[in-house]
Amino acid sequence: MKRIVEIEGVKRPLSLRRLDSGEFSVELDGQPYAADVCQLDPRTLSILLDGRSYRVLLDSRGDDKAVSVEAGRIPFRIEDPRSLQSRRKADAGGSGARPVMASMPGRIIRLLVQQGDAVEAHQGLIVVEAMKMQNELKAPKAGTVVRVAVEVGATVQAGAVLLVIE
Amino acid sequence: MKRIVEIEGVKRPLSLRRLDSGEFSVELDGQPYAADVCQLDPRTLSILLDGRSYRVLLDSRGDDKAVSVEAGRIPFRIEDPRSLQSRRKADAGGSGARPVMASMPGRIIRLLVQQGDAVEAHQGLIVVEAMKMQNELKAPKAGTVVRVAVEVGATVQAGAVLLVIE
Amino acid sequence: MSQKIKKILIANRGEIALRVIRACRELGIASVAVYSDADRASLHVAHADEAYRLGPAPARESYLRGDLILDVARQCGAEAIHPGYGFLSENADFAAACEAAGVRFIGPAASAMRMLGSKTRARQTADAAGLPRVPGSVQALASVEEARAVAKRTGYPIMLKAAAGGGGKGMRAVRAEAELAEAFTTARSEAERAFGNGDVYIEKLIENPRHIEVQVLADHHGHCVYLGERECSVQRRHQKVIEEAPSAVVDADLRRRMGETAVTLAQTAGYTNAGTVEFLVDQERNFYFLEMNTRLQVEHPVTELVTGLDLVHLQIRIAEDQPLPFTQAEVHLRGHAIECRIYAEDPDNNFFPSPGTITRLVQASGPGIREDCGIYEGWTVPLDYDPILSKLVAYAPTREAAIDRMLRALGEYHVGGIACNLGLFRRILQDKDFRSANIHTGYLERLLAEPAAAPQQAVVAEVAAIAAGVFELGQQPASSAPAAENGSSSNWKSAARQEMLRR
Amino acid sequence: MSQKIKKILIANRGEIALRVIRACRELGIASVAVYSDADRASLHVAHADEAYRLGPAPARESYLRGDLILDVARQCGAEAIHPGYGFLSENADFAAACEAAGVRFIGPAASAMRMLGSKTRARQTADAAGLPRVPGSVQALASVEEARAVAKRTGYPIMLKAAAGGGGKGMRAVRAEAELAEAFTTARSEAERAFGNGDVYIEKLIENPRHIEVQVLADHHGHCVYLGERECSVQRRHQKVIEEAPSAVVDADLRRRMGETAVTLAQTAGYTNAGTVEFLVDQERNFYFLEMNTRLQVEHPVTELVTGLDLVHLQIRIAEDQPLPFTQAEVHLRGHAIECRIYAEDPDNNFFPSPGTITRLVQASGPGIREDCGIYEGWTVPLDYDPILSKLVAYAPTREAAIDRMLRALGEYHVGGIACNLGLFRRILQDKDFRSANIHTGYLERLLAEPAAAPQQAVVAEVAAIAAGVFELGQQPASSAPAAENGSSSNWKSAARQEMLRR
Repeated sequence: MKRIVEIEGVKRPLSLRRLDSGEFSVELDGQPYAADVCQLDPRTLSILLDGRSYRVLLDSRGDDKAVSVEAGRIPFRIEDPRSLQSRRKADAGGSGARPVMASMPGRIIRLLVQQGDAVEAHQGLIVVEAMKMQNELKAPKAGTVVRVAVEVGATVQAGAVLLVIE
Repeated sequence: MKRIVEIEGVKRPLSLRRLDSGEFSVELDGQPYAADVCQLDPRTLSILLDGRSYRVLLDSRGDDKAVSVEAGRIPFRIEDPRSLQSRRKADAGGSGARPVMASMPGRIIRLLVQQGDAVEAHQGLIVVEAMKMQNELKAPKAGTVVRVAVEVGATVQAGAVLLVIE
Repeated sequence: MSQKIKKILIANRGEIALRVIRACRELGIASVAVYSDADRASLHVAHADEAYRLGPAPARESYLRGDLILDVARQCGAEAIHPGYGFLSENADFAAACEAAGVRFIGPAASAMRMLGSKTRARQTADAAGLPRVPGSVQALASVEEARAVAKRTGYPIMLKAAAGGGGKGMRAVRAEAELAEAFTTARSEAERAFGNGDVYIEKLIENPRHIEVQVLADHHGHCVYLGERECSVQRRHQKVIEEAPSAVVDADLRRRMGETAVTLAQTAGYTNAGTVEFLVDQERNFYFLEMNTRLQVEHPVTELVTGLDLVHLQIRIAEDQPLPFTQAEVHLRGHAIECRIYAEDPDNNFFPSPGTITRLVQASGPGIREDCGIYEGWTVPLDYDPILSKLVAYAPTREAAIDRMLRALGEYHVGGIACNLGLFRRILQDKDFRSANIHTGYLERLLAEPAAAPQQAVVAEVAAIAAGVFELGQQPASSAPAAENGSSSNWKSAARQEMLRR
Repeated sequence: MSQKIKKILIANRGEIALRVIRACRELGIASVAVYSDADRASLHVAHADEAYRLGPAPARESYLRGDLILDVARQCGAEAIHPGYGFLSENADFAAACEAAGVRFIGPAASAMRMLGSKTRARQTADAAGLPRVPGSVQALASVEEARAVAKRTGYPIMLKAAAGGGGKGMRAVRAEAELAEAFTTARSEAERAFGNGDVYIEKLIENPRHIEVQVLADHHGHCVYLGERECSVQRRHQKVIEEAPSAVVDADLRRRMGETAVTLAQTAGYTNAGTVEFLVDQERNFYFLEMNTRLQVEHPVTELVTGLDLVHLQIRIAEDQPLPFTQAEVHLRGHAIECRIYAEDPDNNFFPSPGTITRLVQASGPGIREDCGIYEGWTVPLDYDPILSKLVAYAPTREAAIDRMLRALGEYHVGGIACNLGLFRRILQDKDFRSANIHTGYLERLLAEPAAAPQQAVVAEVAAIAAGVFELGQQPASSAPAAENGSSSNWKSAARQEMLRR
């Protein structure tokens, strides 16, 4: 298997092959790695590398992929270098319209802006409550509120678009 | 779903229907049961019956099906009343040839009988060792050893046929 | 005369409900859970001997419905109700309703709760008992003018606090007279909204105080003991984050003086069962009465570990009218205990709550580790209640060893699927000021204002990259997988998939 | 002069290896695991800081290869080796090889181990120290004739025991002279097979004795303390099943006398580090020296819970030449602790071992529960080693409360996929004789000879039947499932299947 693994903004070519012995042959950044990989269960690996032992847990949340190693959560993205699609997808992030999404499920408590309002970066837009805690979502950039997609009192899921700034 | 559930040698007709509310309609032995069944995970149920709370774990070992409830392991068998096959299978237990199977994985340490030997019920047949402990398997009934399927030193898995008595 | 309780209804949910259910089982007492629609799949329902539905998810329609709860108790024959913490635990009207219905409320009598439940009334009781308390008013302030007069007498800076308060609501620090009027108005309206009672009073603001509290236990035969102190100075927005026992700054003499003060207050109010007297301790180790919590507290396990006692067992024995089975002289503290409150909240995202499904739960164990947990793998954390998931507690002979043990346990622990605050504890427990016990109630906010330095080793990124690839390989659906590079690879993949099915 | 250890190799596997790894992490010491081919996926490998392969599964090709282990220690720079229990832990030659290689062996010096390791030599040492010991011979018996003479002098009934023995191998009770010759021959050959040493000696058979042992701890500065006793009378075929501390029959005076006796023996032998002096106690509470275990024991957690100490931390500190951080007068016992050894063995099938894959693991936690566990869900118990899976330990203020707490925890615990002995513990802990501490080393065999009465409630069978149906519904492959009886049923089934994939 050949893939591009993106970790902390760095894209690294990875080649993995399972040998007949059950071990893996690993190449990262074009370099061979003498990594001894053992799958403890479908979401836990024991990796020995130069004698050091690492317990690695798959730690994805929905589409947000990550592993947990040495008590740190490390998000990653994987691309198939043969697939053009994945590259296009990766480029799509920078456009002008910017949705503000709920980071967690909750209830809409207050709207601080209306459609058409001009907003500064970091200006408060909307207050969401969950588990008795209120969170004010702030504008990711300066612009105009082109759409408000929710009403006060509504329950929203994580990832729901609340409003759009352009 | 209609099934025959066999527990502790008693065959009991069970009818289960999931209602639109998410609850189950349960009939056991032709009687309706006001059981409130909630699946905590694919192998754990919380069942409320007349206010009493039961935590039930699926506790199968391979083909040996069981549930665990109130700290007791309760083996069960399920038949589909519409399936003739299951009835035939259920009847197959009492025939003349009786295999002696390894109850656990282990190594064959000693054979106490040979093919053709006449044996008494409960006579020792074979010694299996695992984890430094030796276990002598005994004849389930009187008869003749018609086949010895293993050799001393062999490693066997649970359920492997070791010899057959007829 | 003592009378055995045979069945207890637990009017709560989550880890504390399970804590009480376990105590019941250990004492041979039948346990009755109640639950809202959001909690049918919760652990306390599955572990109790009996369980009954209360109502819809919102607490005011379920866990706060004292009338429904008493109905359930009557119908199932529970002779006593344990309220846990939160919900109805400090509701004197509910305690009184239990008394009227002939059901024992496992806590103080309604009368004692009324004397100590309101902060202003508690301050009056403290004055009557001659306790040192934080200077300020002992009655609700009728007007801004009165507030101004009291503040001047007390001396700035001062705190405005809600009489019915808790959790930092209706609380305002005021550093100069110019700020007072506005702070008074906002504190009143916040208190009105949060507690249905806008009464506020004034306390002198103690600079960089420690929050240290004393556990007391009183039976119905006039005996009252203190079980040492807990230090809860690590707070965020007036919510405790880490608690420990004993406090690093309390010596035997101060412990005795604070303990005897707490016992005096309890006895003045005719208090029975378990309770906690909270103090502020200033930098000169003067202590001031703050308020009393008339219930079992979240952080009671640290006291259990250093005293070797079981507070819930003792609460139940007291409710049975049994005398305390030991005297003050027989209470000995040993070692050090630390508790981390594991919450479904994201320290990297402004501590916003993170309800959702727990897809993975790897727990810590081994020497000196206790966990009081209310969750399981596959459970969905509901939106509707406090985000506490579990309490991880470490015990060791010394404070340093307890800190290092907790760090060890946190390294084993993992919650997947939702964000939680495990990383925050690691940061605090590795912080030099925390380790040297140089803490006060403003400590954590100050720490959080500093950048969290986490230089990652290059090799960890390499391990992560390799692991990412292996997980990816194992999770590809067979149809979209590229042709296997060699013969065994596809076998391995299907074996991995079978393994996932089997689990 | 004390010298900090920075890296420790743990020459063991399973729960005890993890126990030591945890202690290292808590002390800031790097831990090095070693493993056989059967243990690559074991917990101790994944949790250590470093891990190195030793060899194939059989212990004699891996965990007993002292030469390979010392090679690993040298290559990775480990300054010390912790042997755990079993394997090389009581091998004086290995301890000597470590000394020669300049690697600290975390245990006594080879010389002390030699004085106490052989049972006959230990009996000679005990005589030299003036200890009460079980009457009989202090040297190997050269012939049946000598055995006959010693037995006559000692008086029947007697025990024949292997000098190099352990675990009940090479042991025979002889009630009359007529049985002696045959027993002598079989004991000798069994000892020869098991230990490569056929030496046997004679001990008077004490009727219905209790097995009570004293934990000692000695530093390199001449200090030696005892940490109270453990009662291990619940045994099956001379293997401990349940251990507790303190013993119900040991009072302060007997504890002091047994403790001082144990310390005398340790000091006579120049013993250092942790060790256990085993005694038999007869019905008149006379105690007799039995043997000394020159290592950490499986059951050390019960002592840790009642003393509040950490024995592995202390072992490491002693190996660093640090003096003991407390005196005998500072050792205080509090409360009661009970340990259950969870084994992969089937009490319903003659205790036959049950290796295999653990498909399910639900663990107990909450107040007073400690678990030292070496397994995880999905792990396959190898055929090649002792079947210990985990040690579950309960602590409470009293023996009765500890028993009831353990029963509560056992009710929460579940191991799926293989048989284990959880049910046996439930039976013992509910037994009237055990609960009244009316136990001796023959107690468990007697209990097991009685029929296990387990009358099951009818309602439990009904619940089981319903659950069986619901599980069946959730597990049917879509292709063979009969048509859904209504619209929502099939949706529900596919949701359940997705859930299983997701886990």
